[in-house]
Amino acid sequence: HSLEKQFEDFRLQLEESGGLRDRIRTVVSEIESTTRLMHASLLLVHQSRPTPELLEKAKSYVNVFNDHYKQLAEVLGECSGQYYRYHGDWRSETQTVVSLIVFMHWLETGNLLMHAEAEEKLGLNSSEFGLDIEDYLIGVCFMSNELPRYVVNQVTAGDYDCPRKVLKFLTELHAAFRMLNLRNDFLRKKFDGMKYDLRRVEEVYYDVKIRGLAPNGEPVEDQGAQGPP
Amino acid sequence: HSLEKQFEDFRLQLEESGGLRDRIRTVVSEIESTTRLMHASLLLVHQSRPTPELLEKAKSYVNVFNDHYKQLAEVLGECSGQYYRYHGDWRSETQTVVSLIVFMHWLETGNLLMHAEAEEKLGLNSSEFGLDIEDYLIGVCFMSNELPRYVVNQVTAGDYDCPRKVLKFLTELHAAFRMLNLRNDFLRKKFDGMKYDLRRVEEVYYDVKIRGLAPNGEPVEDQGAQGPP
Amino acid sequence: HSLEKQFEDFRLQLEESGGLRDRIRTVVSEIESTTRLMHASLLLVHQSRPTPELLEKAKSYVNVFNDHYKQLAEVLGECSGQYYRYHGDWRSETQTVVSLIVFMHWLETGNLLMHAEAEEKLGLNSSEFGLDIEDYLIGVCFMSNELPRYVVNQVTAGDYDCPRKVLKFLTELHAAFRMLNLRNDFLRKKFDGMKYDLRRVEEVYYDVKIRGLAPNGEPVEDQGAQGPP
Amino acid sequence: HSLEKQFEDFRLQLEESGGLRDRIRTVVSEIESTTRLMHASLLLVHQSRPTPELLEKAKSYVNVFNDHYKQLAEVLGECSGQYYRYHGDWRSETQTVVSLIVFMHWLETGNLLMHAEAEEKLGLNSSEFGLDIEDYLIGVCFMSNELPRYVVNQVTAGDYDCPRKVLKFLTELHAAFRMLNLRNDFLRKKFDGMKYDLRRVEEVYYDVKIRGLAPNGEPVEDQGAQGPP
Amino acid sequence: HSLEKQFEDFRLQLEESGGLRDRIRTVVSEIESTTRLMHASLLLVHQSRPTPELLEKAKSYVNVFNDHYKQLAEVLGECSGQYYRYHGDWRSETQTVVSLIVFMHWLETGNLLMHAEAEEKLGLNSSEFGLDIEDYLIGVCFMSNELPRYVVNQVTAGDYDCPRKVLKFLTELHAAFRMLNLRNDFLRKKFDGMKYDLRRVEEVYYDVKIRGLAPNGEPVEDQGAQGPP
Amino acid sequence: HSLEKQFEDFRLQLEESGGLRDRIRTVVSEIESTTRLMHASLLLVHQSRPTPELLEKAKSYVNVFNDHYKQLAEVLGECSGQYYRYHGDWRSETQTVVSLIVFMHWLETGNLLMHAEAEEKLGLNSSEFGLDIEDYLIGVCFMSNELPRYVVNQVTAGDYDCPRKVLKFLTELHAAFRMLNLRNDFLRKKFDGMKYDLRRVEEVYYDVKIRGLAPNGEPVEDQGAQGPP
Amino acid sequence: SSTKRARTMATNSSMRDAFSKHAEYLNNLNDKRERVVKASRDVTMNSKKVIFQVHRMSKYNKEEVLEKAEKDLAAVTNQHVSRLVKELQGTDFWKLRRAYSPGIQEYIEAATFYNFCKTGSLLKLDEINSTLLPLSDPSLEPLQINVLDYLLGLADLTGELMRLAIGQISDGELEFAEKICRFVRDIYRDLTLVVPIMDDSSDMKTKMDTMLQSVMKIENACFSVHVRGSEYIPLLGSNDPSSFLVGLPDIEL
Amino acid sequence: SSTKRARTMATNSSMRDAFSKHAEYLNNLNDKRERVVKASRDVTMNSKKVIFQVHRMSKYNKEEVLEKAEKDLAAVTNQHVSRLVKELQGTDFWKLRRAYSPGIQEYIEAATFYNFCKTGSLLKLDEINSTLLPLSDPSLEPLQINVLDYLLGLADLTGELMRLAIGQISDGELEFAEKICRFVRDIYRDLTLVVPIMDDSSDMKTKMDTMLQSVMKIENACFSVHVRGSEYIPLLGSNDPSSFLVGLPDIEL
Ligand SMILES: [Mn+2]
Ligand SMILES: [Mn+2]
Repeated sequence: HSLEKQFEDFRLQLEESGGLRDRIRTVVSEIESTTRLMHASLLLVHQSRPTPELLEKAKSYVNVFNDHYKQLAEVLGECSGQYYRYHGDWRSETQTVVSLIVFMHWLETGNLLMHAEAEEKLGLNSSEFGLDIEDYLIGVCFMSNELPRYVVNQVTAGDYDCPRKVLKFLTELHAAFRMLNLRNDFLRKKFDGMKYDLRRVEEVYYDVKIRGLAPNGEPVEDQGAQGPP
Repeated sequence: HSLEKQFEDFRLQLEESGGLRDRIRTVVSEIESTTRLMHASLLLVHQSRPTPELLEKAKSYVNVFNDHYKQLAEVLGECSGQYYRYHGDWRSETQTVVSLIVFMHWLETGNLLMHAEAEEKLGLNSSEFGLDIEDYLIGVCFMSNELPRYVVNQVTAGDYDCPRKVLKFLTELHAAFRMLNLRNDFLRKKFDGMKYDLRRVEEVYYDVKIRGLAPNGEPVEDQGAQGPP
Repeated sequence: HSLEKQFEDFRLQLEESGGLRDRIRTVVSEIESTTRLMHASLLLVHQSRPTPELLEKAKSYVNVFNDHYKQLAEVLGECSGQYYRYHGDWRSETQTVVSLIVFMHWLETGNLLMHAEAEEKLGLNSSEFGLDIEDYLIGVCFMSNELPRYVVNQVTAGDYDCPRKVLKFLTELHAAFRMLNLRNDFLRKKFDGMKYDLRRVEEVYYDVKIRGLAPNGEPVEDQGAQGPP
Repeated sequence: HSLEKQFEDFRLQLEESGGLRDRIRTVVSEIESTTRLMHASLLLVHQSRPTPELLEKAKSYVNVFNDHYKQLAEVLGECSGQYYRYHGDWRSETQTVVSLIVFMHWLETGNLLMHAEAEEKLGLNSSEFGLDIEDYLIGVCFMSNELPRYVVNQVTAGDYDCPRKVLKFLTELHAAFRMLNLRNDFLRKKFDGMKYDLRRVEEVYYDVKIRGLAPNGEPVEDQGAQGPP
Repeated sequence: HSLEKQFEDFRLQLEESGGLRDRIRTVVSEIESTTRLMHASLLLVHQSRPTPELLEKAKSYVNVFNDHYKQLAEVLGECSGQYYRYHGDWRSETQTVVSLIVFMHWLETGNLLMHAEAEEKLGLNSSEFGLDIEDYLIGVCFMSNELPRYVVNQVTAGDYDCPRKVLKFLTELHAAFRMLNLRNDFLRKKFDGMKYDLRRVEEVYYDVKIRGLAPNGEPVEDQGAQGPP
Repeated sequence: HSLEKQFEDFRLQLEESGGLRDRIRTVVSEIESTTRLMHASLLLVHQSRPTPELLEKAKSYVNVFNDHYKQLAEVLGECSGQYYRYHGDWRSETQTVVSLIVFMHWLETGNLLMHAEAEEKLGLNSSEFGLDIEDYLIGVCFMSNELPRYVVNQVTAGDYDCPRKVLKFLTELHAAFRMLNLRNDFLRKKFDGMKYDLRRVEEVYYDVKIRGLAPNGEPVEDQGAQGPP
Repeated sequence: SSTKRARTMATNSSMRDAFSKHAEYLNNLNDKRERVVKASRDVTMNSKKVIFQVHRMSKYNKEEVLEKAEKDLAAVTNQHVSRLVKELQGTDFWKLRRAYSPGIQEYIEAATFYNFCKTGSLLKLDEINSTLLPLSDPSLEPLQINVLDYLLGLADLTGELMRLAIGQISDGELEFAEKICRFVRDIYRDLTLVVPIMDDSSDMKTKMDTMLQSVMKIENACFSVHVRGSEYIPLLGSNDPSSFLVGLPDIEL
Repeated sequence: SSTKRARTMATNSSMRDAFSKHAEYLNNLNDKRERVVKASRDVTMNSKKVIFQVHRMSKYNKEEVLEKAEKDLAAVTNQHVSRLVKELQGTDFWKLRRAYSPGIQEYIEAATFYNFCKTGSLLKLDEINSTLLPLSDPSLEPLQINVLDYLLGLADLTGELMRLAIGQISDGELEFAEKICRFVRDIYRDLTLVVPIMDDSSDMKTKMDTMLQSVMKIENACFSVHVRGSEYIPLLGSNDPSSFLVGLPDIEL
């Protein structure tokens, strides 16, 4: 019967896509577990451990991510054009990965890790299996959420210049995000949350400043010119 | 600044994808409104026998769908490989479309409209912009939900052979679905519901049969052979 | 540190129990898939296929269940006294298994498959890894839910003595269940549903009887004596 | 009839297990009411410094718990190997008990009450009727939820060294928990909540520190070495 | 503290009321269990056991109810004016009791047991501890739900005059209920259900009549009088 | 059919109103987008840009709002008396607009922009298309939420007289709001939030005062007058 | 600085003046809302009574029952709906719609239910609105029930018609039941085209589901009567099962 | 069979008689419930106004504000609570509790809120109930508010006290805020022992969560003032940060 034949076809296709999904899930659960380890080692930054050591350790995980994403790309390579069909299966974990490597990069350089740099770091190839822009942006928002805590703990540990630096970074980042015309979705909600991070950092900077604890570094903002220095 | 440049790029890309989404939405809302008209005209089937006029009217909407999907395909054609990125924006409406044309086809021929036939009817091209299999299957489930009501009203209108025919069709369809190993998702839930349709039609057939009202047609099932005749 | 040591212990124990759970899940998913196959073959009874053939096929799956439960027992054997810790992981599937073998047994013999018989059939050993009584009872309720549909379809196919036999069986079963003082739980809810099955079968028996279709077999109830004949 | 006999057996077994459950429930409701009294007396800690009297009072309840759990163990002793069958009937109350005795112990010693110590304190015997590890861990999480409020009120009462001590304790506890690979369940959710407690205590410590109110005690973290001092 | 004294008072009052509730619950659970026994013996009416015997047995339970309600009245007597505070604890069980004695009375006399008669039968005293009218009415609806099943089984057993008698009774009852203005509550829902009972009985009456099985008894209703023909 | 005619009428009416709504939505989305621009330019106040420049820029947007509201009034003019039918479509955006122009006005004059003044500024005409009073009040609350952040950043930038001015304004505003009797609605919630703004500003004022940083300006409040000192 | 202080005091007092006006506005609005809610509750309760009265109809008492229902309905209009009309006259009745909508919906349900039983057709919105005109002060813009509330009331009507149909079938009034079936089916179908474009259709969508259930309940009842009646046509040689069925009880009892 | 028929008719009519009594009973009950609901809504609305009035209190106007609140509260009692008393007198007020409980709870909230601001202590249930006695007909059993509604009202009171405390701190009334803190903490602690044994504690349990949030909001506010005040003790040589803090604005502004 043609009915039976058609459903036999369906069965095969559904099983194939189910199998694919299982393989994705396996990789994703490994990503998740690497994420946990990297997160744990980066968390020590709140306990004022010396940053270079921390970064050393954290960097070692980046290579592991590289391997994971290579595997993911291979799995997806089998069904070209279906990146977004399975996107939901790895996006949340990838956002966390982005937040970690962006935080790490910021600790190292004081700059935002760019989208292309993030792809490179994770071994992703934009033309085949790239990093979705919204996932990148959400990851950046997650990273911003960590900054108030970081600032508070740094000041407690006696680093009074930290608030100024973070405030500068966050102000620029927030201004850049404001240029985007976001839809009413998860990213928008995350970005809306960023203003609370900004506010909290401003408060800490205020606390340091009014008590005369802030060193005489360069100010947060250059006179006149808009945007970060 | 490179930060600004990057976010400027993002803005452009997000706007582009937002524009695409708007255009999709416009088409989808037209599909939805055609759906409503076709549904209302098919609802008349419960008021009397399926007349050629009724089908005539219903068919006229199929051409309209053709146009809509052509537009959708054009929009999507601009961003190849992103079918599934925007899939969520039209899938629910497309499932309804499928249920309507499958019902219409069944009224006309007594057979299930195959996946390939459905694509053809809607002017879809499998290789470029096809009909997702799960959407097709969900549409078929929706159509099955209409059958118990149809059978009841046909018998009231005096067509005592209808339950046998519908039962035969639904039994085969249900058996075919059982071959699929469904995940625990929406389709699975819809399919689980199909057994209530089957049960209800069996009851109606029973009501007619026990009162000796069923004409002596061929039985629901051929002796011995499995599967539909 | 003793804190660290303690949590290291916890980690090991949680991992061990997690691993156990994974192994259980693997077996259970195989049980579930055998269940689906056996169900599909038993469902043909509603399409009036010759019973002996059906039973032959269905029986072949019982051996498969045997293997599955042997594996489960082995896994659980490693952590004695924790049957009920992981009970939730297989109970729902086991209830379905019970409903299937009880139905099969009833089709074969007209009698209820007893708890001890069910354990034997599945290769379970009461003292080590037995069949929980409530799971057995819930499975029996599930089986009862299939009977109205079975009766309706049998009558449609011309077997007018079937309602009497099913009614007799179900009346006895229902009376037996009434002896239990059930808590307000899932089993109770399932048992409450059984009265609708009974009612429906009574209705079908009525339909057959009032039309003089019922053969003159033994009546549902012996005069005087309570309980099933 | 064997049917009747079997259901008679079932009736007896269900009644036995029902009776057991009733007895468990009676004990558990006494545990719950002792819990309430102990909680109310520990709440006084927010009103003033933890005085020996307060602890004295709280300790008196521990003996009451001892009696309760002895009773529970006796009831359960009658049906060996079924600890987890009835576990759901006392686990939530036991988690609260754990949180209280862990809090009390911390007030007294500044240390985490270990799992074995908790069992001992409650008169539980690991080999027969022990304290489930997850219940212990959940209880510890509950206790952590109390700490931010405690710290705030202690500072208001003039104890400026309290935040440092609590932060040290909570940091170690959080790090220890991170070693566990938790499933996506209630415990995981509770643990996820602990980071907010940590954050809040960090903020309070910050408030005290930036104003120069914190006494010059040992810092939260030893230089270099990871883990609690 | 006066605050503490007031709460101490409250605690005593609430504990007293809790104790009362426990005592009510004990009685109610006995009512419930008598209900189950009486129900079981009345259920035999569906298996065509001779009515006088059945009624004999059933009546014996009425005295038991008498005792139960005397106890309930005594308990409530201690807190005059608080009947409705605890009403929810016995109302559902009392509705079932009403349905049983109304059914029994109808089997005996063919008439509806009136509210005052029901109170008398249960030994209730309207001025002190009466039968809430809505509970009575809901009980009557429950009883009506049993009638279709009764009629079907009686006809199956060969009593062809039964449908006429039930139809007459139910028609009158339905007409009486239509005099009430109900809110959108449980009673309304139950009353809506009575329509379906009436229709089902009418159908059975029709089945019997059309086949010339009904004996020539008095007609259901005088011409012209309100209610169905 | 007259039935069909009536529904045809309804369809036309509803489509007309749907069309109206689309036009409203178009205007509202322009308002929203102007809002975003104006907000972005006013936000620079937190980065201590010179106020006159900022206000210049901000004022230019007020004219744009004027145009938008003129369009809105025109659309609504077509269906007199239905202002509140479509109110939900623009109210949230209008509240934001109010908060911005109230903030701008305060920056300019140090006074609260009154309801009538706000209407005038936006080119609204109370008798035809006015500004709903609750929207105005909510907008004012939103504006109050910005003040703590403003004060903190101004002090950080060295303007030590700012807290006094803001505290004075906010104290008066809060006193005025306390004259209202509110329902438990959104406005009430926003007003509750204003208390926290007031407290935060008071804290900053205290910080500045206690350090002798505040210039000798006029005091916040005359002695004796209502409101906080 | 004395001028400065004067200005401050002025600002302060002008703010207080403005807010005392706002306070008065909010108080009046809330008081009116409260009165409207109460009137709406009365409309609801008494409309429900009218509906129960109509349900008392049988083939023997149809006229007297409907006569009483008509009087009761008129009383609802004059005593309670009129209060709504008075409160909402000349002001914007969209603003307080949430406060009175439940009452108006129930009123629509009662009026259309009565009217269908009396005339067999749908009472139109215009007709209802014209009965409200005399209640208004002629100098002000009159309260007119809006399409949305009318449609929401209509959706509930089908539930009552379902109950009526089930009862009518037991009563042997098969033709009337079939008429109800056709009527409800038409309403359902017409609504499918209108509901998606309603202002806020979420309420209405759940009502549509309930309505489809009601339609199917009536269809199943009609099916059951039909099948039962058809069984004996061959035996009795009649060709119109329904007339046969309806006639039966009258003749034989 | 004519006797039989007579009996049938008799049964029929006795059933109708009984049901017409039931119908009357249900109608009366519903009418009374409706009146009680309306009175309860009025009590709610006007009690809320009393609460807002009390919130207008500052250290400069305390007496006049509280005087007005007292008058308003008395008006609620005499004009609206009295209606409840009249409706429910002599009948079982447990039966209609759901109809009036929201109003009574809000009334408790208003009365205890006013009383705390006036006297600094908790207005007891007995005291409230004794004020209701004069409203009753002395020959009938008087309406007495029950413990459950009192406790439910008390739970809401803590929310208002939290708002008051935040405001008082801005107002410099630190001591009063601390008094509120202790009071609310005591109520919370006492309730933890009572709530689990309440008749139906599900509502109350969510209220307890909210209450704990309120307690912590007050504690955090007190913490913040304290820490801020402590910062400069070393500089200024005072040992009582709170007196120092409270005094500050009065002196310097
Ligand atoms: Mn209705
Ligand atoms: Mn309140």
